[in-house]
Amino acid sequence: MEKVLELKDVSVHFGGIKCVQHVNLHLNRGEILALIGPNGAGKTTIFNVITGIYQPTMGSAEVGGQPIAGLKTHQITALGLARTFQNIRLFKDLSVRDNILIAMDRTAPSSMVASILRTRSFLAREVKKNTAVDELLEIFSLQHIDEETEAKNLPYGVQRRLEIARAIATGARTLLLDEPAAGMNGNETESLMETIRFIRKRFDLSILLIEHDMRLVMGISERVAVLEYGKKIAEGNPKEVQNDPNVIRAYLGTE
Amino acid sequence: MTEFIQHIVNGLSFGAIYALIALGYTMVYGILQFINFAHGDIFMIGAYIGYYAGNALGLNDHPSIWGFFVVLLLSMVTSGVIGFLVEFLAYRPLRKAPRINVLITAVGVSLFFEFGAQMLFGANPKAFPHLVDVSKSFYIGGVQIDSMELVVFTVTILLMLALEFVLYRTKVGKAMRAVSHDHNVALLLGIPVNMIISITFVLGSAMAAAAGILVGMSYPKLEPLMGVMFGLKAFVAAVFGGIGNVRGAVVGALIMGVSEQLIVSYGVPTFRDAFAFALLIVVLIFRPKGLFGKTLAEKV
Amino acid sequence: MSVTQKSYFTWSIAIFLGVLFSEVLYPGLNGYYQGILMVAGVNIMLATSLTLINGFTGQFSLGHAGFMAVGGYTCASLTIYLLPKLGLSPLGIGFFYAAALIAGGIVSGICGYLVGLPSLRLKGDYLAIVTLGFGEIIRVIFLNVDAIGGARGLTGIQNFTNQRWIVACTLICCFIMFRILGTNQGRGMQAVREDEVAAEAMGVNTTSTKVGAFVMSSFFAGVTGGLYAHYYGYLNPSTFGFMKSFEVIVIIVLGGLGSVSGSILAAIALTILPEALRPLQEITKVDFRMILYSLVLILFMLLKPNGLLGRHEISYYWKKFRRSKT
Amino acid sequence: MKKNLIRSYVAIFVATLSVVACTKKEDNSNKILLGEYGSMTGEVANFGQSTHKGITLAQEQYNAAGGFNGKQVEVKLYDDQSKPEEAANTVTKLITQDNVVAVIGEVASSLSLVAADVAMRNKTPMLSPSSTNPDVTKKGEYIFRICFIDPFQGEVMAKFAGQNLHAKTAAIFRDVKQDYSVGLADFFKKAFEAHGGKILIDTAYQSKDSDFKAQLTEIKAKNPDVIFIPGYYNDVGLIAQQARSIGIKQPLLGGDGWDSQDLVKVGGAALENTYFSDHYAPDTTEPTAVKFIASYKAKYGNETPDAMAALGYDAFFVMMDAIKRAKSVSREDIKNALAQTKDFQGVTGKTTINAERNAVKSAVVLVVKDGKPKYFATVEP
Repeated sequence: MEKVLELKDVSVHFGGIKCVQHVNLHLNRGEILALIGPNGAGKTTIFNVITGIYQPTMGSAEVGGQPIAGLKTHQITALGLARTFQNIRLFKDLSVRDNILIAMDRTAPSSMVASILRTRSFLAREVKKNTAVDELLEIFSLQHIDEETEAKNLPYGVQRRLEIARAIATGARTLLLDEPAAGMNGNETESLMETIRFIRKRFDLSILLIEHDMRLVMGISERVAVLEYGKKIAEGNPKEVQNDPNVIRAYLGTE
Repeated sequence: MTEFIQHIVNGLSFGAIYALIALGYTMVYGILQFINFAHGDIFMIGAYIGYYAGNALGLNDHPSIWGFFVVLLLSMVTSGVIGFLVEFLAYRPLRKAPRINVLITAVGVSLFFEFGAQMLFGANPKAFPHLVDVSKSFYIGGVQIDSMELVVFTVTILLMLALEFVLYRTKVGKAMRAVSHDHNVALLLGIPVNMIISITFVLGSAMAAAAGILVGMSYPKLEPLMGVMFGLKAFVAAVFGGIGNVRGAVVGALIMGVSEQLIVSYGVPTFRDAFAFALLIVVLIFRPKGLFGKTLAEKV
Repeated sequence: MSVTQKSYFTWSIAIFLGVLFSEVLYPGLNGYYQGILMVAGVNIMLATSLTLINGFTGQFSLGHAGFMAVGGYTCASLTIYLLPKLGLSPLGIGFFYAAALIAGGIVSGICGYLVGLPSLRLKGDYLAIVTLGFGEIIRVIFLNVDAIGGARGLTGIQNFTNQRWIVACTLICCFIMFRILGTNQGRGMQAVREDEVAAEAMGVNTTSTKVGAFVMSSFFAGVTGGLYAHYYGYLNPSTFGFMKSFEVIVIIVLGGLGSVSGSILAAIALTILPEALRPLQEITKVDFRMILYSLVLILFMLLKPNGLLGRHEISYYWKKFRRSKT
Repeated sequence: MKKNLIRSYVAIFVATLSVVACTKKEDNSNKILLGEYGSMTGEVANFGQSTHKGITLAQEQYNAAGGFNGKQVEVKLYDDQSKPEEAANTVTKLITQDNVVAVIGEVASSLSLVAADVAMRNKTPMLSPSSTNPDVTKKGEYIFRICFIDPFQGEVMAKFAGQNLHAKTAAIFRDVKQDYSVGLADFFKKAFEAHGGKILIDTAYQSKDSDFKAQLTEIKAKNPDVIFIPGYYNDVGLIAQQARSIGIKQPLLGGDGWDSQDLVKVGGAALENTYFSDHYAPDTTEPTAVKFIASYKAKYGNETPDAMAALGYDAFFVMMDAIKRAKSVSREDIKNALAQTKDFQGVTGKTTINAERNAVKSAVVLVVKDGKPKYFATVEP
């Protein structure tokens, strides 16, 4: 099976602190893989390595078969990988539409001259992008929000959805979702799961997600990997992982 | 060779003054992560307070060492209060605001002081009174050391030791270091963060005022814009030494003072100011953490 | 009307007003008002171009006057040293002057590139200091180069800049600034301002966006410098100190960081205001304008940090106004 | 909220427009209106303020004596903040808005140069009291001055150094930030070398520096006979002090930029054995000057007038003298009359305007003694 993402023996150290140690992980095309583990296990650090924000101390990462060492974050995004953030990093003062458009600009940029002269091709691209935005808004049921609303004024759950929509807008085929259901109630989580399943089909996505909400993890992921103290302690399908003694120990303590 | 050592000595005494100002920058940056642009102007105000106090005490005609200490203390206390007020009125309301807003405010405060001083004290330079008799010079192997330079060294070292003591041997100092590490954690530990920040401003401003008095005595010409260049260069020194690092600021300032002196005597004298900024740019590009600073990665 | 037609319509009105102004209104005014209007044009260009860095991209430059100086000196050197050797016709001189203005802009843009580079590693305060330092270095260099007058200043610059040049350049500058909004370039800048990490993760090349903003902004500052030089006929390094940069910053903060129309309005207001305050100054005998400016700056930051228009264009408020009525 | 915003904008605009509209061209038929632009604030504010005091005193005396054909003379003053563009703006306003017949101003040559362009364009006579840069009057036929020029001043000090102080060698310590200083330094250098002297070192500082020891150490090592420091008084005080403290005992020389009350305040005893060229000596015995000094002291709280005040005073009277001789009170006729000014006896000596529209007059050299500048010698052109 084609691997869209692979970590090979990755370690990340900050000074003396070993956040991630010798982690091997891969994501298959079209798959949903959940990364779970207690707080501070190094999950988000792994996301940061994959998106080029941190350089791994050891080991390497590949996106779509291409090593990403030395690449800047935006270059990795250009390889077709986008993410959301644990603590939501929308463009707070910009409108819902602009938030998505910024991500979408990558797919159809215009030159400075074309932009300023508003050439035919520029306008065509803008129309195309805006139509695509309309579709995304509908998928994430954001279409009823006033387009001038600034992102910071949206309800929390809506912000989370908008962030996923924005990530997809980059044209990514691989999505990293950092706690997409955090702070959502049961109904919202339910509909989020629905949406994730839908977008996977619609956009042919492979998804790696970090989540604490076990209902969501067990509900939509095909595989689960468990981290503890920077080490991968288990990997397998949700059922296997649930019954893994190491995982039970990690979550419930040694007793 | 003698000439070279002479330049070094002169440079060190200049650097010592930079150091006193640089401390304020570095302490405030350490605790609030922002550049207090108005710091150089506090230095200027400190000098002016010294001018008025010295004249009021009639020290110009009867210089005395005690008078000097009285003026020094008075200026340090008053400037400390002004520093406190600036923080309280202009910066504290912006604690949660974007940094660019705080920065613009700081620039505004700085200009307010500069032009307010022109209005209040007049734009014409004023002659600083003689606080102590410093006309004697000493010679060590052909190198001349003025007694004023000795005063500068002594006062600087004493104040530096006092600051070290406060920072590392007292509860307040411990609290300051805790706050500079993480505001929220410090708050959770029951440290009155706002008060600690105020104390930092007061201490920094007092140091700057002391520098103002020393400059007034060494170069007895006061003008409302004198704080600009001194302030900027002290800031460069603080960055050079690693901003947020107290000892680094001192070392950076001394190096800065000496290298300026050498640029003037062996290079192009008029590139003195440009040199400071060139140094800053080079440091920031190649070693942004400065000589002794540490970089912190942004939390994502 | 479609969006583009509407835009053409707006701009044709702007051009019409520009022509009306420079050909009918301006010649009828006395020299004093003419002078104020010329300065207003210069300030509009400075403010809108700085908006690109400080407003759209959220960086903080304190060195705008430095870029202006680079452009001004470059342009003036060309017209002083090169132009007489060419023996051009009046029309040729006009073209040469236009080319010299652009050349000044380009040299200034190169400086902008050099200053923009460190900005990749520097945030907020540091960048502010570096740009300030750049301005100072530029000033010291000009002070020490005798060929361009040094401290004595550069004299003998011909007064090429008339109202037509100012109107044309101001219109072009504003046109471009407005047109950057709502394009991938403009949105990229805004994204950098809002959240650099997220922008980068969404595929925005924050490096080139920031440097691009610097280059473009300094290009226009450079052109403005050229116009300025050929309006006053004299350049002096001390003109381009920190205070000049600061005046521009006051304008854009007041108008609203990130609002082109706000910058334009504030530039006009802050050109006229000091003139209107002149009689007051005669009474008090002190120049309290700078005190007023700095106080205004502080108060705005404390009470209305986004300036008068915030980050929106005036059309945004117009639309809201219309909507609230219906 | 937003409505208020728009309203406030409209209000600002209406207000500014009405202010602009209200200030229409002045009607000056029942008075003589002169314009003055000067640095009331900014870097060279001290000079501008002194000049203005001199002009004000002259104007009061003139009006008290009956004015011009029964008409009062008014002087409209604008502050140019020591900025070139402000100088241009204010002079434009004086000429086109206030409709003055002639303009008096600037001390700083860099400001006069810009304003001269404006005056030329508007064909309005401009009389500079104390701009010594030769380029100023080269701007054209409407630009005059009543002080000597830098080449002469440089010559005076070079001659003085050679003849009176028997100097064979000299050092120059110039302020690169001030056009005045750079210009004067160059003229001194030329003149001193022309008289067979040798410049051993020519080094520089920037105004507002506070530490000059490094440069002075260099100068001291060269051991020149005299040191020429053509800077402004506010730096010279510090320079003199530091020079003396590192053991430089040679005479220090300077130009009219030294002339200020504040020079001695900062410099103190370090200024003994220093000489500078100036436009007049405060301890002069010439009757016009004595009268001027007395009335100046009476008006301004016992303050001794400096040369800028004296020149401002003279500039006003030279201007009125020309207006009196002019065929009519028009800009053109005043210009012609100014050009024919001959042997006008003022505080700063006899003024004759030559073909280059510069004043031909003598300079005095002052020596600082017992904390006061005193007359030392007169140098005729």
